[in-house]
Amino acid sequence: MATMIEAIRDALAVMMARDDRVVSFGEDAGYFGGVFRCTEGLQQQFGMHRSFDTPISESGIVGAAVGMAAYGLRPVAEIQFADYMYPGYDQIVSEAARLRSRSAGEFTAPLVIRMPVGGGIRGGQTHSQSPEALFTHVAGLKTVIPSNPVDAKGLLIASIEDPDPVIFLEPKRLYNGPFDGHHDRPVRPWSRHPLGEVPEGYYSVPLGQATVTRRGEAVTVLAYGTLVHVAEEAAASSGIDAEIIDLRTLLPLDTATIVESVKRTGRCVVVHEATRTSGFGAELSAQVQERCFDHLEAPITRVTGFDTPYPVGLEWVYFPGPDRVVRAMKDILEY
Amino acid sequence: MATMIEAIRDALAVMMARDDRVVSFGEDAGYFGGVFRCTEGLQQQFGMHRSFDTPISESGIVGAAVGMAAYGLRPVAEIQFADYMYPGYDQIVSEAARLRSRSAGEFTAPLVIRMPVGGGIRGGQTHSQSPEALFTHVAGLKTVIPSNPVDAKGLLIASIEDPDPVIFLEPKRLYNGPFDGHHDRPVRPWSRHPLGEVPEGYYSVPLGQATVTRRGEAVTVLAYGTLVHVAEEAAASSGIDAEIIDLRTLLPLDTATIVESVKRTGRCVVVHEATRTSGFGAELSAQVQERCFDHLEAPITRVTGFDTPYPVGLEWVYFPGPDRVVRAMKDILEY
Amino acid sequence: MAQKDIRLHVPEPAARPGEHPDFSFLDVHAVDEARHPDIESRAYETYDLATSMIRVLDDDGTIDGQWDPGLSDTQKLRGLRHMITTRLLEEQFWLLQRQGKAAFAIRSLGEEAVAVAAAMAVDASSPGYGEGLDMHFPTYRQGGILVANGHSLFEMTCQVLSNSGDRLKGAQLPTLHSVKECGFFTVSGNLGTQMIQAVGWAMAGAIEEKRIVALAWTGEGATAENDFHSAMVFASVYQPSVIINVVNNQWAISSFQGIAGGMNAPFAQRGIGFGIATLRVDGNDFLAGYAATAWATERARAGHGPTLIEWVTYRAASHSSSDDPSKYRPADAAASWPLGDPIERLTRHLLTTGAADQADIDTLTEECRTVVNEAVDKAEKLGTINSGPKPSPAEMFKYVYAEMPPHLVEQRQDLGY
Amino acid sequence: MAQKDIRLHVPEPAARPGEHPDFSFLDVHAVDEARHPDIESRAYETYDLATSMIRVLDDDGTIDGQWDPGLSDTQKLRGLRHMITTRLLEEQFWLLQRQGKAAFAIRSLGEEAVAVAAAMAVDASSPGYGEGLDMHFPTYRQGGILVANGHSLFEMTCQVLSNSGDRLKGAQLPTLHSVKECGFFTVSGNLGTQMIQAVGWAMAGAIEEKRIVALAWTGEGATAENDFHSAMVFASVYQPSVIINVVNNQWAISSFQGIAGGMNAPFAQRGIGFGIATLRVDGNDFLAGYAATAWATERARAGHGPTLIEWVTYRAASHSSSDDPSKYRPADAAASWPLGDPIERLTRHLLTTGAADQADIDTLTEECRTVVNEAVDKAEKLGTINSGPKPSPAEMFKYVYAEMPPHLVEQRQDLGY
Ligand SMILES: Cc1ncc(C[n+]2csc(CCOP(=O)(O)OP(=O)(O)O)c2C)c(N)n1
Ligand SMILES: Cc1ncc(C[n+]2csc(CCOP(=O)(O)OP(=O)(O)O)c2C)c(N)n1
Ligand SMILES: [Mg+2]
Ligand SMILES: [Mg+2]
Repeated sequence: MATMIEAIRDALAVMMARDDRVVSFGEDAGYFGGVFRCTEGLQQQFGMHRSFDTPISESGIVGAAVGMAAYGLRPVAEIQFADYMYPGYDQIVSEAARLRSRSAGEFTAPLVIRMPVGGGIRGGQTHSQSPEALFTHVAGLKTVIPSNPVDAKGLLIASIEDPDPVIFLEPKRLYNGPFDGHHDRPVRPWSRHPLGEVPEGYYSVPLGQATVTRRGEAVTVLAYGTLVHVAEEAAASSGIDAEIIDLRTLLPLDTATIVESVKRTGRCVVVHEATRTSGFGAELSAQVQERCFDHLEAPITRVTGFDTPYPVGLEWVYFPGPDRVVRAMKDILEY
Repeated sequence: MATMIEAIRDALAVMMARDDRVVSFGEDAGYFGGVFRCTEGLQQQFGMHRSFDTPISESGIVGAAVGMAAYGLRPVAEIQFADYMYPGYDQIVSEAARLRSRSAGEFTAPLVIRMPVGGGIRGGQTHSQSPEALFTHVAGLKTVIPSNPVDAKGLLIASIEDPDPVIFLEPKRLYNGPFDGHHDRPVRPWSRHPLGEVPEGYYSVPLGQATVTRRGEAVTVLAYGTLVHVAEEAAASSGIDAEIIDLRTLLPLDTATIVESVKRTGRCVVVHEATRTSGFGAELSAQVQERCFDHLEAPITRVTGFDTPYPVGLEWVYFPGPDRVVRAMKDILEY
Repeated sequence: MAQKDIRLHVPEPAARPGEHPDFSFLDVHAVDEARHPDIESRAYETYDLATSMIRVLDDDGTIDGQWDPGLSDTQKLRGLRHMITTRLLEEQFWLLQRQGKAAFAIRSLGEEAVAVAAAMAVDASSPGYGEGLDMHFPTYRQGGILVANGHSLFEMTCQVLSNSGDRLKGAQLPTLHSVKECGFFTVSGNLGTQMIQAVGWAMAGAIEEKRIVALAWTGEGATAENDFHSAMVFASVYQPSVIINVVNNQWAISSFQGIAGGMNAPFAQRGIGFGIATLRVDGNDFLAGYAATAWATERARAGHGPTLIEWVTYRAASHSSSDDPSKYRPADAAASWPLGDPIERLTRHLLTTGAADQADIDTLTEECRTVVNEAVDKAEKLGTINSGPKPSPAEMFKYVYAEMPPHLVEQRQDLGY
Repeated sequence: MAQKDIRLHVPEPAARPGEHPDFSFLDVHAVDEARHPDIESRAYETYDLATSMIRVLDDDGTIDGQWDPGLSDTQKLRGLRHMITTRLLEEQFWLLQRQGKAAFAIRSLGEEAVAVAAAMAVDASSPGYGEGLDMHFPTYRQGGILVANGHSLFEMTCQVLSNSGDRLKGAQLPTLHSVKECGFFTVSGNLGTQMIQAVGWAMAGAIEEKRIVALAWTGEGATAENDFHSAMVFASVYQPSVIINVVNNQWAISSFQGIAGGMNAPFAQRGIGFGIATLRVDGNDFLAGYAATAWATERARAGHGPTLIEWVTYRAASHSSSDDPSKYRPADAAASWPLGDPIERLTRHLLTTGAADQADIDTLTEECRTVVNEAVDKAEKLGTINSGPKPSPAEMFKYVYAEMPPHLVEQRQDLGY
């Protein structure tokens, strides 16, 4: 059994042991092992030159990673919170994502940028953001987001092995246990969830493949990260026979799985924690509509964060909990 | 008669004369008047302290503008090309957009950031980008994009007067004349277009209001910037009775105008030059689908740039020209 | 040619947990060593001060040197009061967080002199100049500015508790205050971003030809952020009245100042590359800090441009309520810090000079405690992050734009408000 | 206290169009002035060299000083050949653009010594060390590196013409080359971004314990970009084998170096704040540039860490084919540049020492012209941006990812390919 933190650490340790080119670094990520402890022990195990602290410079972290990756290493950089990735955004968009295309394959940037995303930990507007849509809009990047320890380890290994730059988003509210959106109920640890059962050693979960976490016929719910568990809770509590798809990789998107499901159910709810306008839900909605138009019996509905910053004092008003998902499902079932 | 460059310069001059708090600056934007000459003459007219050159630091330009705006000025910053705004993105997203909300209204950032967008000038991957979706996803920003000189002047004046931060996107291919996508035909100047007839002195075009540039009943085309003219050409050349909506402001979006039109035509094509995935077209598609579901007779279709960088050598393959728009309209008319 | 082995050099602090604290890298300069240049000096005439250290208060409580700001006993006692108040107040915030009543807590324990001395020095220089436009752009560790500038302790506590008295309506984490009337800019949770804003603010002042001053604040760790560069470049080019304060408290969460590049050159020295006047000051010496800020403020107001000040101090507590420093540095490190404790040092001076006796100090401390406790009690009555009335959900939508656009109205209504 | 008026200070160049060029701000140091420190020196032992200027070639063609790199006549003639080739080739690119055959053009006219000297010095130090991993991270104005490193002029021209021989398949603007085998990293159109990548490359070398060297390149204008800071911070902290080259050609499009902060402190001085070794060199002196690079390269390979080099030179031409410098500086400014022309200066030296006579120089120049013209003619036959076969539209999708994901396959098919 492992928490998501342990699963991530395990993936890093497995890959650093298999491949000398893999290095891990970030703010507080060396000696101390990261503020969420995902890199704990790596410096002791692999040495200062394989796992080290960096200056507080997200731009520098990503820029140095681009240089290392182009050289031939496999850097895995940690950004302490996704909310702090913006200073590094230029290096991600203009450099990591474009090296290959602008050099016609001569230089590439096989790097992974890990960052915790999402709210629910009383972090306020600068420890709660979900900027995935800012990555999915950028040609040349892959964007991955696991919802459980088993996937986290396998997807991270696949990301490190991937020849292209991968943005690896870690829903921080899931680090220590699944979270169904009921913040007022006792926390459940991963040790009591089947997907906390993380296999030992090397394995990978291929990028670009979604997974169906609940089969159903009434409505398809497209979710990722923390919201997968919220959607499951919404289905359980409402009794609605929802099919829940955990996207796992946002880009490249597994449209085949989505389309098969929506064509069957005829209804689709898209959920995410990010602000609504131009969120990744818009892309999902657009694609489902384009690909399943004739099968839709009700409008595709988005349940998302609001178009406001994430306020610490109103965190649970902001968070798209199971009630809002249930309401959306009901609305389109009754449409 | 005025070009779009002259219209923008005129808006700046009008506002700098009316309001001492308005200042203009950017790379090469002072003495020289900007690489596209939009700020030419302002330094001579208003002095070095009102119109000046800046270091090559987009982050510094935006950051200083935030400080000036919070102080009480009305800075209008120029980013030389939208492709270069990324170093300033953190200051836009984390600061300009959030000052008001994080201080509950105590500090605000009434600034305008102007930047040329779009391709068609042989600029290659770093002089052709259209990053509007990266702004529309950010709560606290307004995003404006004119398609002609008359609107450019009026919208820029409204943007400078707006109490919130406004991203003002200038389709550079339209600076000197309307462009219908036929790059192989002679260039038409604004002097031969009615919307080159820019009124003198002060006037404003309110933010948040779209305009219908062509009435029609067969299909609604949602466009902005350069693509408005491409859509018009597509309608003209195909004879399809399209209704063309020039959005002008992307956020806040004029949903009323859009919904009224699509409910009437039952069909909708969304066009933009930006890369497709998670582009602003996705949001438009999602909203149209949510708001007009029962009226749709065919899938909402997106005609966009490809999910690749904008290659200088294949510029006209990349550019979504009138042929692609016609094809999309035909496809959904025949659906 | 001497070939060294090629290795990635990763700087390490002199001591890790279990080892003896080791501050031998720190050169503690004598109190009379630093020159006090004219405020009209050219920037390069200050460069010796980037590697020196401005000190006034000696270990035995006596004062010496060209930098003695010549404060009255009343002023010194006021400084002491503000520092003690700050310490006690932040101690209360800490407890509230431990009790689950606040989402988060962070303290300036051991470095209270920095914010208090700076705030007082700017304030003293202000009348007739500032026109209400002097502005600090602080981090989370300069709450002392609010205390010194007379902000209500009750309001500060409400913000920390995210209760219905929070004037930020729950928008911000505890301690990320915004208090315009106290010259305290809304604190960003994003490190570094505000330095260039301070420069922009000062540029705005110059555009309006006002003798205001803006004060940028950063920890030594966050000088690595790129915004430090844009602040330095714009300050160098436009020469506005900005003071860039680098608080070098030796730690940035778990990483020591060497990870920000502090072992190769003192942070003050960064100013030299930009032709900016530069001071390095003993940050636990209230009088030296006051003098350095007064010098930079006077210089700025007289139109001689920007100054970079490095404050050498020590983060005696953990980084925040989420941190455990015993994991990465010797547990007793703070006690060995060569520059001592700012409150103790100023107290010793007042006792030595006879400006106060121990009873006076005790009384003053008790007064501070009473004021703090009353404010905290009153605020707690209004509620905490876990209890009592919350800000209305409608507040979340209210301050995104000046006027609420249709889509936000729709979203708010959808939520039932 | 002397009060200056409060004004926003906006630096202005000494001369604008219509005025006489004025380079009085530039201190032209004597050729024997600069010390040549040991390559093992501590960084601070080089700081006098940040404000001095390394010069070897005197105006009369003689050489002097500690920095004479002691090159053979053959090496000097090779340097001259590369500089002339670069100049002639870029002249041809300019003409192609004027004829509408290239989308864009940009030249290094007047500053050819910079790239050529650096490339030759690194290359000479390379055998047995580099293992093919030395890497330049150039801007658009260091095409001379490709010439010096023996890249095919024909291939360079194909890239400039965006024709079917362009190995970048039309992905990049003319002159934004990528030639891995010549140690030439893919040039970004975004200023500044590559400096920290060079540092990362050098860090990777250190992690692999290889004696490689990475060379970052930037114009003086782009040192204002924040990436300059992250490069300096990471170079300072991890001490990798990187040379950060600042080409101060006095102009950044229309803005003079003062707008980047160059009037308050030379750009070389930026290194001092970070504890990085620092050299300032006469950029139009091929021998001085060679010597400076050789010093920094040797230092780096021996494990003594990074160096910052400022190259003082002048952008004699317009910024690019889109620019008209007569709008913002005296038309004849270049002719008055106190450091002269690099090709003329090296030629004079060769003539003075008798290494060559005028006939040799003429022959050499004609040889260069022939080689250049042949390459350009051959490339033009393959087509230009406006004529001849283009890269297939399928190419656009091919290099976005290693393996084309389904959505790109779909988009490509939708396009009919
Ligand atoms: C852009 C950004 N990156 C990272 C963080 C996370 N973070 C918060 S405080 C901190 C350490 C700051 O150290 P320093 O600047 O020395 O200030 P101190 O805490 O010592 O006062 C870090 C890394 C952040 N808030 N913002
Ligand atoms: C991020 C970014 N901002 C702006 C530009 C536009 N731009 C291209 S070259 C240039 C001037 C650069 O000047 P300098 O660094 O001195 O180099 P030089 O052209 O003199 O060689 C500018 C502003 C850019 N390419 N990238
Ligand atoms: Mg610190
Ligand atoms: Mg230059």
